[in-house]
Amino acid sequence: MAGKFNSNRRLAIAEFGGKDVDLCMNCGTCTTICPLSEDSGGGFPRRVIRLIQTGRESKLMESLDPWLCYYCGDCTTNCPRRANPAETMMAARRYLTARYDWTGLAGLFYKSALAEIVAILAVGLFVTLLFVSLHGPVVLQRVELNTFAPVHWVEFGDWIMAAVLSFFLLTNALRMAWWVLGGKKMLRISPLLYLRQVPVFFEHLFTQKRWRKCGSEPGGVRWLKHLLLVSGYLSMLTLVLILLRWFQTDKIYPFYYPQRLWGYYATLAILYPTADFMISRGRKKEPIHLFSAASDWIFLVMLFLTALTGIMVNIFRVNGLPVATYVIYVIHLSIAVPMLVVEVPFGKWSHIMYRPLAIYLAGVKRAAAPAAGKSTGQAAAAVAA
Amino acid sequence: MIANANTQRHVDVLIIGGGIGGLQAALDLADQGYQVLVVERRPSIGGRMILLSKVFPTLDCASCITTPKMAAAAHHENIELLTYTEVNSMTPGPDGHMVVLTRKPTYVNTDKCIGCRMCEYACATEYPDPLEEGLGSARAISVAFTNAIPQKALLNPDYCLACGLCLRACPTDAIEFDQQPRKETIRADAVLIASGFELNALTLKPQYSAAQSRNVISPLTLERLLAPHGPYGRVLRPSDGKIPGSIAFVQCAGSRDQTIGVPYCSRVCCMYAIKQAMLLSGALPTADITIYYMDIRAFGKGHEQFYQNAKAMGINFIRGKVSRIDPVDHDDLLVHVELTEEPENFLRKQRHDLVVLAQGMIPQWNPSEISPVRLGPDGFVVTPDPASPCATNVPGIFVAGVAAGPKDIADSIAEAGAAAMEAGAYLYRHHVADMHKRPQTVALDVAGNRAG
Amino acid sequence: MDTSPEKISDSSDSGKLRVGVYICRCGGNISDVVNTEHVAGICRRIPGVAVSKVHTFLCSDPGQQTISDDIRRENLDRVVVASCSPFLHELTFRGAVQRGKMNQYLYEHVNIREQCSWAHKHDPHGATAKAIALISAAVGKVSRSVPLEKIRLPNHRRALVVGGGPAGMKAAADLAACGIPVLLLERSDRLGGKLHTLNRLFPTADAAVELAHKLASQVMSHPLVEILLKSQVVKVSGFIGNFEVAIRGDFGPSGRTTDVRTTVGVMVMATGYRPYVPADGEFMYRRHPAVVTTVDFNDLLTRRDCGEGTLMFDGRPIRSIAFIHCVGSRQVDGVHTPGPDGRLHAYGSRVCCTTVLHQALQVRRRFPGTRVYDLHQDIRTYGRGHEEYYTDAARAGVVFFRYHSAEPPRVTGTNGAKSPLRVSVKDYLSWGEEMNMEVDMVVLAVGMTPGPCETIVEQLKLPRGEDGFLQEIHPKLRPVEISVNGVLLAGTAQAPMNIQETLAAAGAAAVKARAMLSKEQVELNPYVAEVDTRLCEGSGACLAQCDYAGALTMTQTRRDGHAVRMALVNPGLCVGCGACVAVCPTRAINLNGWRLDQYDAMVDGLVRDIAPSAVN
Amino acid sequence: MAARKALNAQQKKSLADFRQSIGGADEIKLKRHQEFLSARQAIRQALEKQPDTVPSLAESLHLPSGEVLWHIAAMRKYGQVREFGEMGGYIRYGLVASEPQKKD
Repeated sequence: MAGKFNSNRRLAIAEFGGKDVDLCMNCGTCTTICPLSEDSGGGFPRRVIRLIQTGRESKLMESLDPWLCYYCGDCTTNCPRRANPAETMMAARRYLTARYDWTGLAGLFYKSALAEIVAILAVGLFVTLLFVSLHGPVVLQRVELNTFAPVHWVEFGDWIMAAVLSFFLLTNALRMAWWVLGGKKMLRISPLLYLRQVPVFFEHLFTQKRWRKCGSEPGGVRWLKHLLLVSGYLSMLTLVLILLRWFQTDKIYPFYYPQRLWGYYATLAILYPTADFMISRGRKKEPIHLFSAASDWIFLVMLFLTALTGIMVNIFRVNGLPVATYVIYVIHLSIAVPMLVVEVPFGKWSHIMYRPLAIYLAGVKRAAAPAAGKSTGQAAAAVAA
Repeated sequence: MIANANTQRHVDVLIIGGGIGGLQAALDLADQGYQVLVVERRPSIGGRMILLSKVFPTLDCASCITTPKMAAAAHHENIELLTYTEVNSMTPGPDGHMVVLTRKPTYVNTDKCIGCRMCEYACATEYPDPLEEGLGSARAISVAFTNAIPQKALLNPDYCLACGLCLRACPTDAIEFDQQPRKETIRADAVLIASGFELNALTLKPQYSAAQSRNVISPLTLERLLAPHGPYGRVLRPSDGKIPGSIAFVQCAGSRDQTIGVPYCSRVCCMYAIKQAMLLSGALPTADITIYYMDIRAFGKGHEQFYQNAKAMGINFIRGKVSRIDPVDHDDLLVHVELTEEPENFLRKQRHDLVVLAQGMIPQWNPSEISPVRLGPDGFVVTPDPASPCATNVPGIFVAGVAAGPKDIADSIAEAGAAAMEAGAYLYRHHVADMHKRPQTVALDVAGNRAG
Repeated sequence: MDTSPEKISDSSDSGKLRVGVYICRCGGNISDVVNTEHVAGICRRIPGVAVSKVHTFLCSDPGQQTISDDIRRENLDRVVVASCSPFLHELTFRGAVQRGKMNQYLYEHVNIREQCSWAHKHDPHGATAKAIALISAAVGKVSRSVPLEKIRLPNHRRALVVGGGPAGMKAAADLAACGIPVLLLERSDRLGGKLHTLNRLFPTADAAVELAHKLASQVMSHPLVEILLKSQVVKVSGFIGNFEVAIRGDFGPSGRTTDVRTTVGVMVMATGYRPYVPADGEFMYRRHPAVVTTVDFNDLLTRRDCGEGTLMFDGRPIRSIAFIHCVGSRQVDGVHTPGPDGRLHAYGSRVCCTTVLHQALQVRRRFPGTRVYDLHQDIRTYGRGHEEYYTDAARAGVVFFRYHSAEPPRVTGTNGAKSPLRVSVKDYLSWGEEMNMEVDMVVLAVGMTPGPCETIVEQLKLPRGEDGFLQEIHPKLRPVEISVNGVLLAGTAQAPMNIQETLAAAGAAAVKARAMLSKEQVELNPYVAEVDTRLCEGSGACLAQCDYAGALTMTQTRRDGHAVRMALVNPGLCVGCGACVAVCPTRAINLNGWRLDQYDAMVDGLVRDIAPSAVN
Repeated sequence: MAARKALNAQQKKSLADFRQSIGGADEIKLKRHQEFLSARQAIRQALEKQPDTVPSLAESLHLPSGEVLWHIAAMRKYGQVREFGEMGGYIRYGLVASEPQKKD
């Protein structure tokens, strides 16, 4: 095997939170304690750590291992050198996210919390200003949100935003696939193979089912919370992007009406887990919560505030408080929009796509290289099985 | 000679610990003419070493090295041994160190006991013998082991039913049920700490399932299994007596691991694991023997060759730290390890009949609780002066062997000699300053001939 | 063969003797193969044997007690112990015999472990028969023994310490502190030895030079220590208590090289080590200026001109360094070629791992821009505080690679040019992948080889181990003694050690030296040649055979009124080799304890048929 | 075996005092001793029939195999059982035919 060790380069993983990677003495405890490593056949986290230690960036770019880790923290708990492999894997995900992102914004935000906050504030200010200058008539007798912010305008904005976000996400995904599948080699793979693996993507997107195996304890609870959050998020996305006309209405349906129930579910499914995660991160009891980067906090706070302001809009509306409703509505969007614009393509939220995509790509890779026996091929085999 | 207790007396050097280090220091000091008192908390001198099978890298039997030193100490006119005795306090003063001891009751008059073991044969109660790591049995009254010094019976009140059978059996009426603990104060000009080590708990890492399986054993247990006088007389696994066909050594199971508070290297585990593996392959020629390790630290004289011999003998050396051991059916064990040097199939769950955990060495005794002696962050005694490697922070208190950090037997013995030298030099200065006590200087001319 | 007891008692006095035979099971080491109970039973039939017993550990206190009790109770006048090698326990049992108030030289030791049970593991019957035969021979021999006394000679209560490094200074200081005069020899012009070549000591980070000064001031200020610099032993002979030493050096009033002779009681060998010197071309050593050893690199780090912020060497910045472990250590037959001394350095040198990490850490701390790579087989940071160097070096960003001894790293580069060096290694921390790195400097972690002590080694016939270092008698029983009585080992003359271990070893040697010198007289074993003055005809054949200068001399004396030439033995110098005995035409010279009639009795004993029935 | 002697008055008193000082032969101790005796007795009776292996004894006597092994080791130490060959990777132990005798 050719020597790829690049003696002139150290991967700047520390900037992404991987501060202890040098401490690893490659004993292998982490790899065998990991409940997912064996299924994945890739030997992570040690393989990722070793690639970082020896500065082999192209191999790391090729690797899907970071995305196959769901951060249970068992490796960190058991590491005899306190080299914190779980955080190294997290840092590797941040590093890869930054590398996949061609705009460079992801990297900027990960390295600088200030930049991320400024971006969020800027977008939020932009949204606020937009409403201040373009809002419709303010009806004070009763709540007429659709008069204040006509739904078709909001919907139009949603669609534009969705299009922009999708553009960034998809181009980044393409870059990820390019590296993982070996550059031009990806063009030689039959489109049929790509198509066949598509269900895998959605299966893992919706179920996150590999997570169930992650962590020795407390078996599956974290997965359930996470699943709840994902379902809340996807529900909300559906309501906002596809069903906005039905959802944003001035008509007050009875309590049991699906539109209200769905909305409440989505709100609670976001509020409960985000609140829970924030409390856990504050308490720092479990290894996964020991190390919180600014990006972790910003993401959670934004998501929580989005849901909180969302439900407040509903409360004020139902209780017939027009001014409060309009104001909180503007605040809600001034939080929700930057959260989506900054976090989804460039921030922590992007992992919702990269994770299932990694499993998808692993499947494609395996299908394209049936004879593969080496690490990543093996990982693919095991993951897709 | 074996001592009779007085209430207070003076000795030149008091040595804490009657293991191989303490005995070597005692012999070296006694050979220089100093009066030495050795205090041992267990019923017999000989320490850990007397309970071992054979020792690396020469593969001498441990008894063959230890027993003559034990006997030499017991017969030395300048050495007095106090076994089954604890040290309560140690106070430096102008006239030396005042050391308060407690002699625990053995319920046997050592002057009368002739070590005939009639009481032991008569006794009806047995319990798991701690000297056999619980694998063998001891009776409530018994002589500690075959070559114990002193060869005197000792009664364990925790198990004694006070039935009186031993009283009836003893030919010399040596058993005294009315014995009480006795305090004794010794004034010692110098004190030498040779209190040795213990291993940290086998159950320290729950991932290794020692609480769930009797077949996850301590290396000291394996020493007993391998010893000629061991509990089974051969190597069997403790759960069901199976002749093990596959044995694993898990190295660094209690050291070099910050999660259990022992970041340091215990220094001897690589070598004793190799030695035990060699002895096992002699005792069980068909067995598979695997040593899971991170680094083989065969650093001493003759050690590297010993390691290479073991490899040539067919012992498997696998680089990788075991993360978990799971009990599986038939009392077997599944060892989770990454074969870190293999390019493929490196994640393994290897099945073994018996697993030996290389536990970490920690100090046996903490002198800082009862004296001004300072410890390092690792819990071992510190020796602040690089030019005097055996001197503690307290003038007149010296340290040797594992009490000052993990060491193998050869290094402990060498250090015991050095500590004896430093204590001797200290006493010499002490005595020269006080010529009435012991005029001992010899005048010599330049050529080295005695001048008078 | 005729085995009638009468005939045997004809050929010896065994009829009147009471011999005690003790057979050790050695906890199974012997009894698992040799049927010890059967041997004891058979031995009772040997004429003269009064007691024949088996014990599990004869060397233990109860075992020894049995022997001394029996001597009194059973009126024994000879004792035979059949156990392990006499090397281990002959002295032990002599002590037990003495405690029974019997002359210790009426004791005979039989080795039925190394010579029977271990050697004939798969032939228990044969081993048992052999044990019986050996014991029988010993009974024969001991029956002919006569009481001997130790030879007592004057003891020169003065020590010679050879070597003024840390071990020598420590041993000298310790001995002087106990009132023993010491002569301290040093080849170079200053005390301190290798301490001057070290920088900071691990793990305390104390300056090596400070320790050197401290130890030096201890010996220099002590009135009992006489220091001779620039001097070395050129001739040595004698024995414990009485070593005659000729020293050559630049001392005396003239300052010219002169020889002096002196007598000392003990000699402490503190001759130290020499760092391994890589062969030309070994890892490009001497082919490229930037390939250096850890010794050179240590010098570089202590130099003022090595740079601030960036390490400078040869006028150019060093931005990357590869440290290669085990250079001249852990060598493998077939992979490495023996060095100039013809030896393969198969041993590990104990200190080099921590040395490398210590240096690597210093580089990363002092020159943070320098990348450091560490190529090892195993990291052996065994000592107290050493593992911290490994952890700290890792934390400081040293990158580790692990190679196997059969696939050592390869260093390439253009000759002598200031071009970078290329290091390739098959890295077993990366699943055996080949790693290449370009570096500005390669540091070879060289091990230790034995220090200079050839003169003394040759003249006193000191044994060396397979590794070339001076060989102790036994690593645990007598760790600082060598087979020549009165010569002690201190520090790295014996084996690689770090500073603390060296000082401890020196202390251990000093304590033995003090014990040896504490006696008014030295006691030597009486196993020396003795001339029967009635038979010696002064042929001089013995003298021609004797290898030990001064052990035998010819003297003129008078016998029956005639002047005769006769051989004379110096018991201090005679080692009891027996070469003289074999050549004496008149059987006039004999070895005490090993007389020719004792050999005859042994042969008789060997062939004595005392076990007619098959050994079961 | 030494002949059993009668105890004198002083010995009786010290024994009684000792019994009191260690809390007497309390219930836990007695129960432990009863279990010890019954297990030892059961093993001895089983071995009187024929030599057997540890797992087989454990199964037939419903005792943990580790405990059976401990008893066998103790009985071996005091010369009551010896090995009777090997069976299926386990040692067969049987009673020593003669009177129990001490080792050494």
